[in-house]
Amino acid sequence: MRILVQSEAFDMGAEANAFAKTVSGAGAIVTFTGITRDSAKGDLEVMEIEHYPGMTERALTDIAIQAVARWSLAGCLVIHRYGRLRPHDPIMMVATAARHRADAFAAAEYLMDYLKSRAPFWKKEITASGTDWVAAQDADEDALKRW
Amino acid sequence: MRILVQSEAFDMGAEANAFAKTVSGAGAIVTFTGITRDSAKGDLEVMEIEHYPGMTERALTDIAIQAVARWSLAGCLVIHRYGRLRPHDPIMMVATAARHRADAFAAAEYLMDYLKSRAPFWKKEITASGTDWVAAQDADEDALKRW
Amino acid sequence: MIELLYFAWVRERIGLPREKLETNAATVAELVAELCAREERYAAAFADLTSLRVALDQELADFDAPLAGVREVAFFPPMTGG
Amino acid sequence: MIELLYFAWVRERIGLPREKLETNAATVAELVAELCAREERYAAAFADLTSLRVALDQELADFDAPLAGVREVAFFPPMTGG
Repeated sequence: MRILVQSEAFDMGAEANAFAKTVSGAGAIVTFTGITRDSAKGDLEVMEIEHYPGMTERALTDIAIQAVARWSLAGCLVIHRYGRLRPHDPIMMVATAARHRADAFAAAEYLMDYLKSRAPFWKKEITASGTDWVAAQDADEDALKRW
Repeated sequence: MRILVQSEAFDMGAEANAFAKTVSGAGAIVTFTGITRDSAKGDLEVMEIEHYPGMTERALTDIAIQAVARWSLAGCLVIHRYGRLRPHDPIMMVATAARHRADAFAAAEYLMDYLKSRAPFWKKEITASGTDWVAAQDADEDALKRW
Repeated sequence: MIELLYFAWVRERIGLPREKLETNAATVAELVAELCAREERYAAAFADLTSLRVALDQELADFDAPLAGVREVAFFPPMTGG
Repeated sequence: MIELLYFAWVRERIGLPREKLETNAATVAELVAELCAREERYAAAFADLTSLRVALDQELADFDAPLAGVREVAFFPPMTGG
């Protein structure tokens, strides 16, 4: 289990390959990468991600522990950036490894659903016309009910 | 949409990064990579993958077209190897990109479920004690019913 | 004249990967019966049709599908990709 | 003495990221009431508790949770990670 909270950029492919090297006996590796999307108007200058140092690491670790307890995982990785991101910058990724694909997929979706609504990150869109805190989606909160 | 059927090894991370460069407007990228597992006894020498040239490409393309029609995808990649693989070699990968994570996850799982049971590949395990065709799993056929 | 293709253990039991055949069989099932009558190795390969799949011109089909116009018939076990 | 932390628009409305406070509040709700009585900017930040979340010593909690033994209280909007 590896949890990284960092302002630095990361290389999705390099992280995926490094993760694959650490998991033995796995037949299935799933990765999810979240990318900074432009605003609807196409004028996003910066996506600023604020977080709660200390609690962030604890929350992500707790979520990963739950995933490992619930599915048979050979490994689990979470990377989440904070700070100022540009459109198309990777924001975060999770990776899971398991013997079979169902466990790897389910654990990756679980990690994402909980990370969305239970890890202390907040996004602010900075565009030419002003700044806006991204509102939480009801759909994201609802997604937790399936677990 | 990119479909590759090849005997050559591929680099999961490099393919994931190359795929990410081709998808614009995507907020979510999901990859699945299938890895050659060792036999239960730990004596797998070679996993031989036979396929049906021509039909393989058609079947994978049809499955990808279905996925693109069903979910809002910014991109879709399928790579599947054939020939002689060693334990821990990547066998195949799929990658999907979408605005939102639910579409990217669902499409990746759909691609995997159909690819497992509808693309003409057959696996043979070659161990010190002999050779064995890998049997199809009822669970894999059942997995199609959810779509 | 149609082309027959065999994969995986079907290929191994029949002993060859492909062959050409002149046939009057109207359906896949009739073609299978014709092959089984020909030689024991075909009968062995087609002993249990529930464990076999068939593709006509590279599309999965049923055993009662008609062969009219078909150029390529492939027999194989359930697929195990991924 | 407890430490109060504010994040995102809660931080912006209150105008500072953290402060220390001597309080006799028994619950989070009592603490919020005490802050709101203090200055208008707190009342503005805490106007709608349904749009706020609270963490006690870095664990999510409810607004009726007791403060006994708690050293760090954080207020913030619903999280938007991922």
